[in-house]
Order: sequence, then structure tokens, then C-alpha cells
Amino acid sequence: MSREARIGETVLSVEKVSLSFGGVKALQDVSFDVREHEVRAIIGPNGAGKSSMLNVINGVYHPQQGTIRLRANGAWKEFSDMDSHEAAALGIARTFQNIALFKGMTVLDNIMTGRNLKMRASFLEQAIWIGRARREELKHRRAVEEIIDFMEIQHIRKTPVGRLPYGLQKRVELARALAAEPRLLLLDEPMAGMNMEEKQDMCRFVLDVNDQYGTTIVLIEHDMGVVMDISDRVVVLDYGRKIGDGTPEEIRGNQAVIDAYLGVAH
Amino acid sequence: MKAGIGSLDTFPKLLLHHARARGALPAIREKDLGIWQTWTWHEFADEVRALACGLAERGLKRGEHMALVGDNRPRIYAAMCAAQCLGAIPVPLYQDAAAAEMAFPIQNAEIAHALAEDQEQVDKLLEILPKCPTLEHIYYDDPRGLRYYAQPGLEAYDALLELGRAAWRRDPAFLEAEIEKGRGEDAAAMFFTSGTTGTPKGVVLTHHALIDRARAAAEMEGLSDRDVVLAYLPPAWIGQNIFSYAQPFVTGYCICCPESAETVMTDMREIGPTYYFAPPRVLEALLTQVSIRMEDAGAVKRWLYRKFMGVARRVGGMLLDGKRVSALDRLLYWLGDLLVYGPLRNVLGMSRVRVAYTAGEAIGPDLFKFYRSLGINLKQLYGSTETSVFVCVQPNGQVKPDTVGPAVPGVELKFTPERELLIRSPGLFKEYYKNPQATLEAKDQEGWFHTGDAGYFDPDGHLKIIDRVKDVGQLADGTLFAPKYLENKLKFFPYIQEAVAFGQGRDRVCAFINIDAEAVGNWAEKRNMPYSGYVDLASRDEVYELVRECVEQVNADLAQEPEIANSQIHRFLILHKVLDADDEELTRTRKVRRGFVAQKYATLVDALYAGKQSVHVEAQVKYEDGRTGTISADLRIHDAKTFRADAAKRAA
Amino acid sequence: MLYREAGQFKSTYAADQQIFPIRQDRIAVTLLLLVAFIGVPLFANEYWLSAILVPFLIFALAALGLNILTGYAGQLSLGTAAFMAVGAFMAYNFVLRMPWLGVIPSFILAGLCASAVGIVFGLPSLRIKGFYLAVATLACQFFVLWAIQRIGWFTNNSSTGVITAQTIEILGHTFDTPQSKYLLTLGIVAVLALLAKNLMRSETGRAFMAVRDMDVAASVIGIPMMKTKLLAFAISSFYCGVAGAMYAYTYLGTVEPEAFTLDLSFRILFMIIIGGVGSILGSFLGAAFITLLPIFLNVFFGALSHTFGLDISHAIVSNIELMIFGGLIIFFLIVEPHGLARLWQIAKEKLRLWPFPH
Amino acid sequence: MNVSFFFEVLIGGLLAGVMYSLVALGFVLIYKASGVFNFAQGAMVFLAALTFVSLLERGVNFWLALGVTLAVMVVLGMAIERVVLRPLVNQPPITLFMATIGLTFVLEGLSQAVWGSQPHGLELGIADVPMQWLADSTGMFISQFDLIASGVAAVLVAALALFFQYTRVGRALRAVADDHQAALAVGIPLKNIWAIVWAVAGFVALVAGMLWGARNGVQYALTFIALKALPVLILGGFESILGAIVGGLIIGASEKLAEVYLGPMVGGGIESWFAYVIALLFLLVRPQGLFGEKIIDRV
Repeated sequence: MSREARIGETVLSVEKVSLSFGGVKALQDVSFDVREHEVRAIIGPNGAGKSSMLNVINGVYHPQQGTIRLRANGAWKEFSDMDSHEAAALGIARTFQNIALFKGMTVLDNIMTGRNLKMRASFLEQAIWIGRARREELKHRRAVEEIIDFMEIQHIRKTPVGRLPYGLQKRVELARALAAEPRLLLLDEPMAGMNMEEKQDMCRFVLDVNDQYGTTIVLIEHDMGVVMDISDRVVVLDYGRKIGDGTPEEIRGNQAVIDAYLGVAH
Repeated sequence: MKAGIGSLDTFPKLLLHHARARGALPAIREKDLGIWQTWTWHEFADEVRALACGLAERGLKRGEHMALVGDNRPRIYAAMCAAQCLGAIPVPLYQDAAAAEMAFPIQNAEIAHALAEDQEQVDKLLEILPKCPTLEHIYYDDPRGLRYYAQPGLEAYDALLELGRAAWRRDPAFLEAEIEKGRGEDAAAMFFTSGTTGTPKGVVLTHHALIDRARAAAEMEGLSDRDVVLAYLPPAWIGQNIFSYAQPFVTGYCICCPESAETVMTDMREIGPTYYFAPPRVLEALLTQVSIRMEDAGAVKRWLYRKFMGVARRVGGMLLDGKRVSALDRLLYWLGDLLVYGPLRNVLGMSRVRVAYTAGEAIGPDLFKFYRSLGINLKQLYGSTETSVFVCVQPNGQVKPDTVGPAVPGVELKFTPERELLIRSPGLFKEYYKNPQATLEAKDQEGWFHTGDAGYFDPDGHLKIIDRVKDVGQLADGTLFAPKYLENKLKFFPYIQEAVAFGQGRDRVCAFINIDAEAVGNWAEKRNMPYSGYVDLASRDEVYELVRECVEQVNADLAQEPEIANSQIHRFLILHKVLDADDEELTRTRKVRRGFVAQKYATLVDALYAGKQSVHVEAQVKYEDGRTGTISADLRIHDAKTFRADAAKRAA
Repeated sequence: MLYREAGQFKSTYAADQQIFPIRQDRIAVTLLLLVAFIGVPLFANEYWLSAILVPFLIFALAALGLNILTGYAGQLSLGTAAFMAVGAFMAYNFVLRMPWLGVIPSFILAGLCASAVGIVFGLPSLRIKGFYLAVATLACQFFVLWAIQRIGWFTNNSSTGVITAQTIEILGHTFDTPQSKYLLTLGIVAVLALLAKNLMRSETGRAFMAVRDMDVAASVIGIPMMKTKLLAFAISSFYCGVAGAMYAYTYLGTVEPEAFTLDLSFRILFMIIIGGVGSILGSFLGAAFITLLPIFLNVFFGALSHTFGLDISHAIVSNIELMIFGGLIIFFLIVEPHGLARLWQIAKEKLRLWPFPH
Repeated sequence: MNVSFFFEVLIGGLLAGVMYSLVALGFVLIYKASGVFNFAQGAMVFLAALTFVSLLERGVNFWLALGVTLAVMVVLGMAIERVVLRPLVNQPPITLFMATIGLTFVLEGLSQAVWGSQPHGLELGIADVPMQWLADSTGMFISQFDLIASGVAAVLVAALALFFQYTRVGRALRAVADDHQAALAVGIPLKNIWAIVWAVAGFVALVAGMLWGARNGVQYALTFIALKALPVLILGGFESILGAIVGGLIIGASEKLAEVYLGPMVGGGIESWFAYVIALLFLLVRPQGLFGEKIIDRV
């Protein structure tokens, strides 16, 4: 079965979302949808509201208007105001533009935190370290090791993340998000600040995640080459408004998008 | 001598024997998913059975060949045995070989079944598929990235295993019978020798040959099922295969596969093998690393290291050989063991090593002594693919740096008048596959194998190898010229990674040098010398000066040896690129292909002898990703001081 | 150098995740425990047991409690002494009013009371961070002490506010000698330290550290902020509460509310800064350091005044002690913010790689 | 309820509040300029008062003693900047906070090691007696000392406000408070600024120490007035001078009222914590304080 054939129904739909901070309008009336198993890119000039959009989807920001609908376990859930850890419980995971790893912990522990929602043992059981707590810890360690293997970071599993170079930290952060086995993965500039080789590696990882786990991916990226290569459909934002939506080919030919990019001096 | 190997005369029979006799002991471990995943002999046998049945279902038949392409993985070894169960002959291929290099063995052996480790290897096999019409089945271990491959005949190892399990449940007797049909005289495996010239040859080894030699050596060293070996060299090389397949199957010891090439050091430390094998280049790289890391240490540690390594050099080897040493020296060595040698063995992962071998090429005496002085029982070994490795081994207590020891029981040795070594042994190969001409040239009517190595016995009956017979030559004045001998002497300096000496039929000796980028880089940093890379480093005056000192030291040594005192190196240059197997300048086992290099860099050789001060070069290089590029540079040529060979003159 | 790890490999996750994965560490810890449980009671004199080792263990437990909250969960608290006070006075009341309960259950209940207080005063942590929170915990310090002083019930209406701890009796055995009190303290501290270690290496501990290191990211991967922070306050206060109970029962015998002033809170904060923030070992190292330093200074100045005939008053010594404490805090924060525990860790790393430098 | 008694308590509270504000001001100054929550402010007050009173007792002239003490505080401020703050630059605020706790101990130990730990009385020539004319006319007993002290505090606050508004150093200070990086970029010498701020804070500490010392005696307990100022800061926000003043007034007034009207019901002595509880309750409603700005976590 080819990759395209796996793309399914809509799983996330953003409807007329507006968000502002004390008068500054970050998003205005933005709507788009994401289909199962697809790689959906959000692009736009700096300050276009891309990160805000991700923050709205996973509950870090609460939009003043509009709703987000997410299909989870066959049923639609509609929400406009929820906490980020509720979003996590619904199967949304993400990475951050500025790496948000837990600096004082090892790679292994960082990724293990990604599985916190799957742990059931109470803290008392954990303190005594018997029965369920111990079993869970070992079981999830194995699951995490699979991800470590997948992301090819075996050699650093016990290194504190603070000591790692930037490119590896990005990888660890993706691994942590994957550990939650999300159905929807939000990536905020996963390739920012990387050299060519690291970018290629990261592209491969993103596509592999999409292939192997069937994860639906929404990503923000500046590198147009990367966006055109790996995304199925692209949303273009400018000044908080949606100015384009379609396949990479369609976006390439979209006059509004071309103007937006030529209009700013980046 | 035709020593019987008993009723357990094939590897599959040995496997079943271990599964019965020591089923619960570990057979093979692999660092995977963060821990050492362990297969007991029982589990390993189960895996092999299922896999064999699966292969049979897919049509692998007695006498056919099966290719194995991958790093040291339990499943590669399981497949090796599974093929043998069916009477098929496994052909391990070098996992780092380019796709084109894999075509020949597959065509040559008309291979229909291949097991590839991962996507990388599958891609290579698919690339040569048009040239290899016989290849019908490609099995892969790691499914990553292969999801959308639509190639017919491509199948996951796990699927094959499932198929096999079902077949085994249906008819367990089939496999029993197949295994019983196996005979010691059957071919057990075929190893393609890289060959310094010409096309590779498939060396066919029988179960009998491999088992007999593996057992002879194991008995000599007292190996048991408690021993542990780290399998970190290519499994396609007999030097690895004998230690990670033949010997564990004979003795029942456990082999361990590292997580990846980058983690070998750490994995070795974790496992702490008791039985260790390393070619000199690995030992050399380790020593270079030790030296570099020690240079970064604080003054106290450096002083301790210098002091106690001095003690070790003086008495360490003697203590290991059980010779008499003064009480004071014993005390000093004990202190050194506490402070330096013990910790050093520990960080190198060699704390538990009982027996360590080195072979494959000559080892620098200082390098050899370094490990022995640390208390590691490093010994030399002589053998080749054609001899199932074990020809000569140094017995404990009779270890010398410049010989390879007496013959292992069962082996007969003699020399031709041209000093070529001939071998007769139960471990000799059956034939070169589909190459009766070559077989006949190598193995004569009386069963003597012509090694092509030149050497002699020393007074104690230990074999000493100088060089290849065809490489041992003469200078214009008729004195002996043994290039490899010179090169090895040069390569012992940490700053010199590779050297190529010329002099055949010439009036004097000149050499190419490859500096060791890491060691020299470190040296440069210590002197606050900024540099941009190998090429820059290789052209620095300071570096030339450094290398000149090394060369002159070698010359001083050579002046002491009457026979080759005339081989002192008069001129040298530092090559602008690192000699590389990908450019065919080295063999896959990293031996210099001298003829090829001489031809490729003929202008440089001419410049050396023409007395020029510099020469311009432009060279094609192949990068790792397959692209090619050009380097151009002006190479300078320097003269080195030579020494009067008083002894030589007197002898003459 | 002394670590010879070659050949110590793990073939199961259980082995890989044990508390002391290195064999040499396991041996050392076993020896240490043997000495602590058998050697020390046999050979140490009364002064060492009652005046040094018992308070050291109790402070270590309190420091451990604070470390869970501050070092692991990243919530700075200046109210440690208040939680100890709750533990001490509630243990007294449980033993007094429900004598059938037994001492150990009383200690546990006292610890739970401290937890409850901790949760109440931890509530602000949901809205505020950093030193705003630190100041908020001062409210706990003042309020709790005030309540214990003013509400007669806590002190059984003792006119001076002083309570005298009852004799400890467990399963018919009376703990009234220095040795037995030491062993009881050691036993409780050892068990609680083990539980804390387990907790910190499992999901709860990781959640704490995640909240400490980057709370937004923690929330995004599904860690509930409220539960995690309040749990940290509860567990931390429990430890401090039990430490407080032992402070009254196995160390002082008679206590008054004034024993639990802000000064004590600071003292325990200093232990974790010097010992090592976010380290269980650090809690012990810090407690040992802060307990031993005054003793060392007294001996030192005693010797000084003796040799030079100087008259160094006690007031001067105690002021110098203050300055040294303060100075050390600044020194550690500047030079080694992770304290003695990190120094030990670095030393251990060196020993493991010896003779290589890195 | 007696209305005039109520006002008497309220005004007394407000005047006490001004004194709190004075201490809180020291915190705000330093926080604004260097982002450090200086827990040692109380110890500085103690040190200043103790130095001043000890000099007086040794017969030094009032103004000379004042001058010497001020000089000591300035030198101390610069030393702290050099020895404690500079090495900790770029560390998380909580680390700096803990460092100032350490500093508290050093200063307390230092002052007592030098001057001894016995309490001193300080006589500024203002009697702490009710103002008779006010008592006669309104029936309220308001302390003359409190009123004068408040007046001094008010003058000080006004002077500082002018200093910030109209001097070059003052403007530089505000720039630093707004954005360290930007201030550095336009060439404001950050380190000098910090030293000045610490010196000014030392001066404020001296005034507070004199007033509080005159009222309660110069003794170790003086260090605790810092603890009084903390709820004021929570209420008013760490960054706002206005907040420190308003917060001080609110805390002072409500504390006194509670002590008088609520205290008897729960057994008295609630002064020690009541201010904190008010501050905490307030925080639950407005985590950023009275005049603080809402902080949005950028992710």
C-alpha cells in the first residue's frame, strides 16, 4: 500500500479560531482541517501566528473565539477551552520551537516522562517499588527503548540532556513526544537551527514516524524545501489570517502566498 | 594426521548437543534496547530450527548457497546454522562492501537466498539484482523503512520464522533427518577472500576442517562454556567467524554482539570478555587512544602513568611469562597494578581477558609488549582463511614479539628453497569455489598449501614471518628489501597511520606516509597550531619535521640489523589523502595494496627518486555517500638522515 | 580507580534500573549499613550517639523532605520547621490521647497531619512561583507556630508551652537508652530514605523534576500541575513531620514551640544547598556538614584560645559560625550549586574512568 | 463600636504601614535594578542601625556617625555587588534569592561580631507619646513619633521618586530595570549602576534602621522587620515603588485593625502571620500583585 493511500478521514478540525493578547491579534478566524495519517505543514512569515496556532490546538492558549474538534476513539470531541494536560490525554503531543527538555534529567528519564499518562501505579506503590509500580516501570522502559532505537540515540541514553548538542536535543524532544504514542503530533520548527545533514536526518525521522506509527503530524517549518518535500498539505498564515491551503504544488502557485513572502524582508 | 572429531561432526549437530547439554547457559547475547538480550543454547537452537524449516519451505536445498549480509547479530549467526542444517552453504559477505562488490560472490555461487540485516543492505542487494538473476529471496531482519518496498521475494525474517514454526509443528522429523544427513566432509561455509590482486576467491571450508581446528586451539587454551567473547569484527572475515561461530559451537561459550560500531568500547567494558581477538590495527588504535587520553590527564596521573609504565615495560612481560623478578620489582608492579594497569585494563574492558590473540599482519614489538606488560596475555597467531585460521599459536610462557609460535597440534610445516611456507593440516580448505586452476596452484598433490608467506624457524622452533614471498625483493645492489617490515616499523609511531615503502630494484628506499589525523591533530592543538583538516595538517612544515624524526629513528634501528641495513629510508613524502579501501588502495581488511598504490601514484614515486623537492598532484576521491571529487595539492618531499651500518660493512 | 566495572553487564531492565547498578557501590553501601546498624551502637559513646548521630539523622530526614519539595519539585520552601513542629506536637497528642495506637503509627499519623498542613500551604504554588512562593511559605512558618503556642490543646495546656515526650515503647520494648534511640532513628530514616529513592526514580519523581525543569512542557506531555505540586508538598511535609516527631522523641525529649523557628528552616535549607539540591545523598551529606561544622568550630576555637591564650567568647564563636554558614552558602551557590553530592559524583566519575581524565 | 477608636487604630496602622513601606522600598530598589530579591535587607537595616548607635555610644557626633554609617553601607553595597552578585550573574533568580539568605547570615554575624550582641537604646529626640492636641480635639491617641517617622519616610520616598525621574543615574536605573540587555547595549555600565543601587538601598536601610531602632531598640530582633516587609511586597509587587507604599498602608492598617478587633477572639498575637494571610489570599486573586504586570509564558 502506498503512503498516499493511507490518508484517511478528517481527525482534527479548527473552526474560526481567533486569539488575541491584550489587543494584539495573533489569530483571526482561522479554519483548517487535518486528515488521519497526513503530514500537514503550517507555514508563514515570522509573527504570522504559527506557534500560536499550535498552542491553541494543544491547550496552552485558549482562543477567545472558535472551536477545535478532535476525533478520538471514533467520537468527535469539541472544545475551545482545555488544559494542555487534557490535550495530552486526548492523544496530542508536541515539540517546541525552543527546546523544552527537562534539563536536569537524562535522555532516558526525559523520554520516560512522555509515558506518564500510561502509568497507573499510585505513588505509594512506587515508593515501595513492588508489584504494579515495578512492572510498569520495566514495561515502559522497554517501550521507551524501542523509541530510543527508532530515533537512533542509543549512545546517549544515560546522558543528562543539558550536555547534548542542539541537534541531538531536538531528536530527544521528538522521542519524548513519541513516547506518548500520540495520534496527533505537533512539531514546532523541528529543523530550526540545524545544518543540512541534521535536517535530512530529521526529515527522515518525521517521515518514518508517519510511516511506522501512522501518526498524524502537524508541523511548522521555515525551510520551504523541507515543507514541499515532506508535507501532504500546507496551510499558509500571514498576520494571523489564513491566506492559503492546499497541496505543496497548489501553494507554490498561490499568488497571495507569493506576495506574502515577497512582502516581508526575511 | 586424521584426528576424528567424533559423531558431532557438523555444526547443527553440535548446536543440538549444546541445547541438550547446556540448554540454560547463554549462547549469544546482543546489546539491544539498552540491555544485553540473551539467547540460551536452548532458545538459540529453537530459533535455528524454525528458521531452517522456514528456509526449506522457501526452497533452500542441500548444496545451495545462501548469502548473509550484516553486522554481528544473533540472527545472522542463526541463519548461518539454519542453512547448514539443510546442508546448504552459508556465504557471509562484508556488510560494509559496496553493492558492486557483492555482485561477484552472488553470481559466482548462484545464490538464490540472502539474509540482509536492514534497509541499507536490502538496498544494495536490490541494486545488483539485475546483474544477479539467481537471487530470488531476500529476507530482512530490521523492517524499518521497508514498509513500502514492493519487490517480490522480499520477506521479513519474522515472517520466515513464523512460516518455519508452522512447518516444524507439522513435520518435526523432516529437519531431524536433514541434520542427520550432514557429514563432516560437507562444505560448511564459504568465505570470499578479498585478495590483494584479482577477483575474490570463494574459500570452501568443511565442517571437519573448522571443527577440528577450533577444537585443537580450544583445547590448547583450555576454553570452556564459561568463556565470553565479543564479536565486533565483520562476520564475513574468517578471523571473526572462527571465534564467534566455530569455537563457541565447539566449546559452548557465549558470544556477545555490540549495539553498534560506535559503542564497541563501552560494550566491551560492560561484557568484559575472557577471550579476545584483535588485529594489530585495532590494538594500535586503542593504544593511540590511551596515549591521547593520558596526555589530557593531570600532572599527577601523567607522572604515575609514565613511572609505572616504565616498571611494566621492564618486568610486566617477565611476570606474565612466570620468570624470576626481584621482590622490589614485584612490589612496584603490584603498586602499578593497583594504580595504573588494573584500572587501565578495566577501562579497556580487558580485566577478565585470559587469552588474547592478535593476527592478520605483523605487530610492532613495542605495541605487543605494551599489552603484555599490562598483564594482558596477548599472543600471536598465524593462519589464514585457507587454513581455518589456526596454524601456529604461541603457547603460554613462550611468547616472543617477533615470531608467531610453533605449530598447533595436527599441523605440519615446511619451507620451499625460496623460503615460502607450506602447510599441511586437517583444517585446510577443500577448494576455491569453481576455480580448480587456483586450487591447484595453492594446494599441491601431496596436500601442501602454499601460503605465499616468506619466513623461517627460529632456534626454538617458532615460526617467523617476514613478508609475502612475492613482496620480498632486492635493492639494486642485491641486498634484501622487505617493504612490509619497514612499513610496520614506521606505523608503530602513533603519528603515522599508514606507510608504503618503495625500493624494489632501486638504489635506495623511499616512502609514502599517511599521518594519523587524530594523533597529529592532538599534537597540533597542544602547540596551538590551527589547522583545517587532514590535507592542511599533512602539508605543515612542523608535521614534516615530526615525521622526519620518526623516519630517522627507524633508520637508526635498521642500521643495527645487518641484513636490511641498506633499506634505510632516504626520502619521504606525506600523502595528501588517507589511503582508503573505498578507493581500492587498501583491502577490506585494511592491508595496503602496494602495487596498486605504486601505479596510481606513479608520478609521486618518480618524483621521490628524481630528487625533486615538490610535486603537484590531482587526485580523485570517493566520498562515503558515493560521490566523487578532486583534491589538488603541492606535495613536498623531504630527505631523512641515514646512518652508517657498521655491522653491515663488517659482515660484508 | 577502585571501580572495576568490566564484566558488570545487565541483561534485564530490572538489573539496569536498580538503585546501585555498580557492584562496588552495592558492597560499599552494605558495609556502611552494617557499620551503622552494628558497629556504631557497639562502639560509639553516649555523646556521639545522642548529641551528634541522632540529630544528624533527624536533620538528614528533614533535609530529605525539603529536598523532595525544593530539589526535586523545584518549589522553594522556608517553612520546613513549621512542618516539623506539626509532626512533633501531633505525635505528642496522638500518643497522649490515643495511647493504644502505638508510637510508630502515631509518628505516621503525625506525618500525615504535616502533609495536610503542607497541602493547604502548597495551594498558592498553583498560582505563584519562585520567591513569591518562598514568601508564602513563611506564612506557614508563622501561622503554625502561632497556632501551637496559642491553642492549648497542642501542648496539653502546658503553661510554658513545653511538652515532654512520652517514653517510646514498641511491641513491649522500651527505647530509652541512647543506643536504642539511635537504632530506632536510624531504622526509620533508612526506611524512609529508601522509599524516597524509589519514589524519585519512578513516575512521581520524574513528574516532580519535569515540573521543576520546565512546567509548560510538563503540562503539555500530560503531567497534571495541581496534583504533582500538591503531592510534592504532601510528601515533603510528611518527611519533615516525621523528622519533627523524632526531634521531640528520640533527640530532645522535651520541646517547646520555639524550637521550630525560622532559623531551623534556614538551617535545613542550608543543608540541602551545601549537600546538594535534588539529591538524596546530598541531604545526608549536607546534614552531616551542618551538624559537624559547629562542633568542629568549637574545638578549633577552643584549641586556638588555648594555644594563644586568647579569650574567644562563645558569642564571638557563634557569630563567626553564622558568618561561616552564610559564606559557605554563597560559596557553594557560586562555585558548585549542586553541592557536595555533585562533588562526590564528579569524584566517582573520575574514579570510574581512572586513569583517564574523561 | 467607638468610631474615634476605630480611626485611632486605623491611623496608627497606616503610620506603621509607612514604616513597613520604608523597609519594603529597599527591596524594591534592588529588585528593580538587578532582579535580585534581597532577603538580606533586614540584616542591612540591623547592621546600619547597630553601626550608627554604636558610634553614637562611643561619643561620635550625630552627623559624623550618620556619615560614617552611610559610608559603611555604600562600601558594603559595592562589596556585595562584587563578591556575591557578579559571580552569580545569569543564574536563576531563586539562586540569587538563596544567596541573599546566606548574605543575611554573614551580615548578622558580622554586625554582632564587631559591635557585640547586647541591645542598645537609640534616642533621636522624638518622644513616642500621643499628640496631646489631637487627643484633646478628636479623642484619638496618635503617636507623635509615628507621625514624624512617617513624615521622614514620605520625604525619602518623594526624594527617591525625584531621583529616579530627574537624574541621569536615575534614568539609567530605570532603563536597567526595564531591560538589562538593552541597557548594556546602549552603553550603560551595569556594574556601576548595581553598586549605586545597593548603596542607595543601604541608605534606605540606614533610615529605616534609625526609625525602627529608635522605636524598638537596636537589637537582633530588628532583622525581623524584613519579614514584616515581605507581605507588603507580595501585595504591592516587587517592581513597584507605588506598590510598596500602598501595600505598606494596606498591611499596616489591616494588621492593626485585625489585632484589635479579631485578636481577642483567637487569643491574640496574630500580628506575626496576619499580614501574610492577607497577602496570600490576595495572591490567589491576583498572582501578579497590585501593580505588577500579567506575565504570559511564551512557549
